[in-house]
Amino acid sequence: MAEGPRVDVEVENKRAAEPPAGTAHPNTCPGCGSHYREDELVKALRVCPHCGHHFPVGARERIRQLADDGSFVEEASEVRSADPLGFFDLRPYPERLVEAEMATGLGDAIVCGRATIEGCPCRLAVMDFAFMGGSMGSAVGEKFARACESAAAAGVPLVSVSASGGARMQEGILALMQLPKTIGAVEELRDSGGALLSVLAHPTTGGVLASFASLGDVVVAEPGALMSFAGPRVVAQTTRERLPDDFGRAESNFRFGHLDAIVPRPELRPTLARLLRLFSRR
Amino acid sequence: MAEGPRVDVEVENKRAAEPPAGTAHPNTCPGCGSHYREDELVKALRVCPHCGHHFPVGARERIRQLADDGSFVEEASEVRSADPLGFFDLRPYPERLVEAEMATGLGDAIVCGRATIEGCPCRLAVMDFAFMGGSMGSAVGEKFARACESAAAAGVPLVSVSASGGARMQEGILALMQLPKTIGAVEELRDSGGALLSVLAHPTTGGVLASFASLGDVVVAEPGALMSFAGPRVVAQTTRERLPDDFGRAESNFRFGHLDAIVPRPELRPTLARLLRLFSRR
Amino acid sequence: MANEAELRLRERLSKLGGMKLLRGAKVSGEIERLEKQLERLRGERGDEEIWRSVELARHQERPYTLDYVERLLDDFFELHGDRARADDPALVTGIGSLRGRTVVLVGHQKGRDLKERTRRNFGMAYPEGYRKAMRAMALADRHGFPLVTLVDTPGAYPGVAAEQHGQGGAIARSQAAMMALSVPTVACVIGEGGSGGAVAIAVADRVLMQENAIYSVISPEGCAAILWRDAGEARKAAAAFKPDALHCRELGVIDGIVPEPAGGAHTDHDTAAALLGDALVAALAEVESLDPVERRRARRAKFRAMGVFATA
Amino acid sequence: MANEAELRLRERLSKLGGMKLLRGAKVSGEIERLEKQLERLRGERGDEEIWRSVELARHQERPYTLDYVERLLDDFFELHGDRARADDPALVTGIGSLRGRTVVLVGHQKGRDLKERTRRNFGMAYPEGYRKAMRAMALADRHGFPLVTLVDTPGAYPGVAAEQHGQGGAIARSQAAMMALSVPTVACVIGEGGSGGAVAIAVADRVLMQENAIYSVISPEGCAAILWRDAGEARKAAAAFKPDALHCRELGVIDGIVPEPAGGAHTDHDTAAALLGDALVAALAEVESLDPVERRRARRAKFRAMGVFATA
Ligand SMILES: [Zn+2]
Ligand SMILES: [Zn+2]
Repeated sequence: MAEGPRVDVEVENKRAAEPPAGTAHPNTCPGCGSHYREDELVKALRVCPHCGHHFPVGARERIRQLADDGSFVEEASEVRSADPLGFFDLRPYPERLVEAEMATGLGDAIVCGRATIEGCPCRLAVMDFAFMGGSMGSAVGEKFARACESAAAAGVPLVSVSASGGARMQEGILALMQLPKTIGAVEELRDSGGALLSVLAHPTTGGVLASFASLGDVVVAEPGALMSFAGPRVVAQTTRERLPDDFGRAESNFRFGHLDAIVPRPELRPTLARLLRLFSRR
Repeated sequence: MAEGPRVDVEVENKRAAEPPAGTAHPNTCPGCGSHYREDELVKALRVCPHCGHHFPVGARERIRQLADDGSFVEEASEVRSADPLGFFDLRPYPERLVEAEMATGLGDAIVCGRATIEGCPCRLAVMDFAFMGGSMGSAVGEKFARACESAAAAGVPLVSVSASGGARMQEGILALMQLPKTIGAVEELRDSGGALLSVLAHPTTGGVLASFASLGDVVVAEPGALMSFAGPRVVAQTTRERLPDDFGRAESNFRFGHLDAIVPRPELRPTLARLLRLFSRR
Repeated sequence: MANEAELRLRERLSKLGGMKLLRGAKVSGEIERLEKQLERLRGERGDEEIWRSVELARHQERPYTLDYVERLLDDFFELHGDRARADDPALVTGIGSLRGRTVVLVGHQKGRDLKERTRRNFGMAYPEGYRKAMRAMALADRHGFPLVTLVDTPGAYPGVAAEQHGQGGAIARSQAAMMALSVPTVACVIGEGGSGGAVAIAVADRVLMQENAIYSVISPEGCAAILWRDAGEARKAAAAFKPDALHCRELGVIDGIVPEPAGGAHTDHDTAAALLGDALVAALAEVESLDPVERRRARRAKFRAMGVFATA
Repeated sequence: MANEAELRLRERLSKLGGMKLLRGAKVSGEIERLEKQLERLRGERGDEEIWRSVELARHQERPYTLDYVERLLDDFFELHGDRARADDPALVTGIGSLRGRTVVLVGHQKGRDLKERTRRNFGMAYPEGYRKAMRAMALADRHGFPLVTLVDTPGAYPGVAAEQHGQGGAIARSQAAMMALSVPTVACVIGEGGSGGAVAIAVADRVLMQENAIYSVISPEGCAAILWRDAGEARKAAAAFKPDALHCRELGVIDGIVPEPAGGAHTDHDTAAALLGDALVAALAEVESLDPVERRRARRAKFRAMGVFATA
């Protein structure tokens, strides 16, 4: 599976969500070495039945896991990345975009739309790490902001599922501006009485952690998810500190007070349904 | 000088502001052993010219140090303590009140009024540790609340100088209620656009630290002032922890982010004047 | 000062001694059942009865916050962490549905066995706990969810780290936060309401106490140690400062008393929870019709009026 | 996916390559002097010129926040501490009088000598620094004082404790706090505007950059290390992502450029301060007449419009 460059200085060195191509088959569990057929893994919500390791989940599959069957209607799919800087490193940015789209079948690193979960209406904004490392450029920011507006207009909560290496470097300063842009959209959603339920999948780092993903009325993470502003290797290089074993992991963040809960994937749908019921009752 | 009983479980064991009667003359510096005539100490603002130790200052003398000559006009002096519980331990509470009044010449542990500092109008609320350990009962709470209201009505900042062992146990639960009472008064002052400038003198502990004294728009302390919710001996007894040398002192609190500044007494008047200018300009 | 001044003061002293017990705050209307309960309790309450409240309030089988949560709140979701430093298990916050209505809950939590007690630090919160509480309060305010607080603590934790992290300031700010809320708020002391650590989460539109709860500025032992110089005189101290619900009600500090099953809440957790639920819902109903600005004004006015003093 | 899909994508690719540079946000009116300055700067800016900005922005004699404070703010009183845990010297907050008007200042602070640099952590703040900033912002809002922020950081500190104390969340919340303010706000990048650590205090009604400041999503070295796999290619990276003021202005990310003395701000601190003071006062004047609700709405709308995207 193609992996986008991870694109934020703060996060480029994090453990990839899956091992580099060639190291191991993606359906081999890095936790216990068990190997699964694709259909087995899909049925198990991509959680290793043997050791509980949470494999990465793409945006479309995540939506299938969470939303009631047939309830999802995509919104803002027409929003696509442009190339405002004419960015060219070893290859042109548009080429990377095309490659990511071909690999994932997605227009960009986030999929948004309306859905119901156990019958409770909501809006979903689900990121996909496989699209250029889940990096946030103008298109991701715009789609997230529109999801906030759609939720506010409908008077329903927004559920975000993040998986991102941070801001998309190829859009330069405009990528950084997606932080305040998405935050302003969350603030507007709040002012309308709406709620943001934020789910952090592995990894949620850099500019996404430093913007909407941290601002949920409720913030939960999947077990083992890395959630740090700077990545472990950057921290180790910069500070020459020895890192704790669970540095930046959900478990460490829970201990330090940054998470409301760590929710294993099989419990995610009922947990979100419970929260939607609570945030819908007045 | 008579010392009231320190009256909050949280604070009863703190180092007294001055050594127990008989141990040393009150004008002998506990820092360096120098001895001063009363008029020398008054002139030096009760700061040891040799080592910088800050001796305790009574409310009236503090007001003379801070307010422009002749500018202070006392308010709410008619508010006095009652004995709502008919409290009797080894002696009746009213007897303790009378004794404190005789020893200090004050109606209770706080003196409030209007004043100017370097020409800037303000309200002052100054506590006196010598009156029953500066403990806060209904009268202190009422006088402080009235000072907030007076400041709000005049559109000027309130400057508080606290020195207190905490809530006045002899008034039971009503003493505890002076915490929300004074806090509500500060909130009302704030809503009127007013400011609270809080100066913590040694010691500011228990219920006073846990109410208005911590809520200043600006919070400063005198060097060496003890400011803790629980006193050092209580902490040591309860937890069997070895206490750091500067436990609870202003210097420690500054380091831990709880103070805007430590202001030596000779700088207190010009510092307050500067802040009054800033909070008066719009 | 001469003899004349002394004489003047002695005169004032004799006046003070004869003062009647006043109500600091206007006592609000109550539902009939609670009034009957009060009636039963009224009358001269002996020192022994006060001491019995102290014992029952601390009874190790007494229901704690989470015992009530599981009986009263549907869909409860616990909120963890202060978003800065830690998650304090001595103070629980969460969202749940109280008889069909979403509320935010904040409560101290003791532990029943030794391990849990240690983990919960005997219900004594760190500043991080109060910061978590403020976060939950802000969530309530943002979404218009009523706030329910359950008070049950010997006091805020007196430790080195707790002081270093700003225990006094956190308690002050938590009260200020409650003063500023727009939503309806109700607090109930369900066991020990110990000093600043208790009032930190008890600045509510309606403050209730269970029949056998205590609410005090100091523990009886602490008071006795200071004033009688003997912690063993705790009964005497309790009799002197009267931490029981009836006296708190008489002093205008609380708005109502929540009945417990005969023999105390520990004898029947389910009934205790049902009675508490009734009282919480009734208290919220009393204040929810008010305009938010008016409700906040009334809350501040209530606490502004607390205290008994003379005007010489 | 078949050849057909690939063809469709190739077509889109060619379109994207030909897109013109757009302005993400409406550029607001500017005072005449600044326009002239802009004129002088306008035109194709070579890669060398961009790199010169990078060097000048990091020049060790460049004025830092406190250099401007002492020249621009009378009666300055520094506010210390986050009221929870620490006082972060990498980020300075305070109150002062800017040409007769009380403002709240928030700014990163680097050190000039080695000792001071270490103490200030090279201007790289911990979460505690951003929490102190939020406290200062709240004070500004409470009292109606305009907020002035000066941005000068390589980035938020990437350390173990910084992560443990919630660096990402603190940066997010600081931006949210600025989004919510009622008072007029102006931010100016006075040196390095490095990534999340910079934008954390730069969500203002008017965002300015000094002529030789840089503002970027990543450092040139960091970008080069990732994309060229060689940190030595920093010049190439800077030329590619264009962190200089003129390009930020063109992209609609900032509202104006503050002129520096010829040769750069480091050549004449007094003149640099005077020019900065003029720009800050002018920027505040532009927004202070707005109604607070309208001002906040306009602030959000400005950032809402940032970004360049296609609609396929
Ligand atoms: Zn496995
Ligand atoms: Zn001395």
